[in-house]
Amino acid sequence: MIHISIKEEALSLAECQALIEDEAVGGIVHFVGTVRNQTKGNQVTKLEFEAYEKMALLEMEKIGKAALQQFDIERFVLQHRIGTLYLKEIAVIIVVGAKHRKAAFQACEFAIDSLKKTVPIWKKEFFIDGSHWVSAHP
Amino acid sequence: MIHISIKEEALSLAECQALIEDEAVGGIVHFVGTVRNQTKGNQVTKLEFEAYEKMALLEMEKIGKAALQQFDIERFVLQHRIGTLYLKEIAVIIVVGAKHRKAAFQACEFAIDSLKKTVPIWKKEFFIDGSHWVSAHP
Amino acid sequence: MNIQVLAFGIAKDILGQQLLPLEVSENTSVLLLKELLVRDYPEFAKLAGFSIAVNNEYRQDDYLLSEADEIAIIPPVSGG
Amino acid sequence: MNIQVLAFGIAKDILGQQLLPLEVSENTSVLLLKELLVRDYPEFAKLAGFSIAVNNEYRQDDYLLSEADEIAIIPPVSGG
Repeated sequence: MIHISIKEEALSLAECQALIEDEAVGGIVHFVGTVRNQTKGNQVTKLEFEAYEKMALLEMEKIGKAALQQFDIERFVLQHRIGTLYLKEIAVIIVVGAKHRKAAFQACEFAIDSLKKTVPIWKKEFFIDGSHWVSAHP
Repeated sequence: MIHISIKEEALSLAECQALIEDEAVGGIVHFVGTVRNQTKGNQVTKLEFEAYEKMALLEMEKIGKAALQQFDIERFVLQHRIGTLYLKEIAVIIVVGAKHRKAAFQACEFAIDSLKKTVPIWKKEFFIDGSHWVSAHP
Repeated sequence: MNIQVLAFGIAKDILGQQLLPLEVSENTSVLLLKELLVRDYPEFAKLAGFSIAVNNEYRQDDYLLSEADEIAIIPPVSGG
Repeated sequence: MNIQVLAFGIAKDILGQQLLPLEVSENTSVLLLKELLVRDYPEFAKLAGFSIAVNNEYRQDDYLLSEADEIAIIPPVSGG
């Protein structure tokens, strides 16, 4: 089971957990990415996420399919937020349910690593004295 | 920050997530262990968890301290349920918050692996036609 | 032929718009489109890199564009 | 000296009780306690193993018991 979404409103851990519930699942691993107050020593005030939404959903779906193919997992949930986010807010939730925990850990880490490489979503960091698009420049 | 507990009532993912919230945290990894319907092909109906509570709390605390020492993490939450649990119910939640995700994944997996080796908690599995203490015999 | 190029993130800032209309020759490749973009907007050369997606898929340099394609500039992604 | 041995999980089932009173000689080691348990309750020999905790800490075989200690049999754990 793969569930993918991109949302403008706050992401819910409880909603993701409910999507993963399954009698065949014994180990569930969540990755929750939140807005941190610092990047390389600069004070972050907020973030803005922009997505090429149609393509981002397709790339997220590909990650879910690859995870189900490569690891012995039952369920895969991936939700990404877009818009303006303040400190401590959740930008991304990935939840993987498996019979056994090892596969769930591996698939969840694979998914967040992949997302950061392939999914067309862009993060702009705002500091007290400016802003920049993350990773845009070498 | 280390938070440890053993509870007879249902564990709450939201409560654990709230304990981990921290402006310095960018990556959070949850491990959620749930009651699965099968073990080695046998249909499980329920589980009973028993703890040597004082010692279990001390051993859980040791795991938290070791995780904070060995990995670059900020916060560590470990809750274990005892008593009778039915299918899909949560037996254990481990949540680790870190600046960066890699340390959070490593510390969370270390913690559940350690718990299964050292913490004096015992699981009895009930099947339609009997029961047994898990791992007791070779 | 006339194409429209979608831009996101820093690419949108460089172009000053979300949708860039371009007149290119038939069978323009992804590589040629990238070269045209760098020529007209030198800021693209300063990026850590950028890709071109056609109809919601990343495409290699030798992929040939058609007028009906949905074409997008994908600067380095930074989701998560 | 008189000691009381706490039992959990399958150890409680083997002893038929949660708290086993035992009379042992002064300076009985953890190893000797294990041997006494196996002698009196042969089911212990069939386990994948078992440890002894004293005052809430796992103890090695050479650890010597005192009357005031809280002593517990720890059969193979299976939390999580």
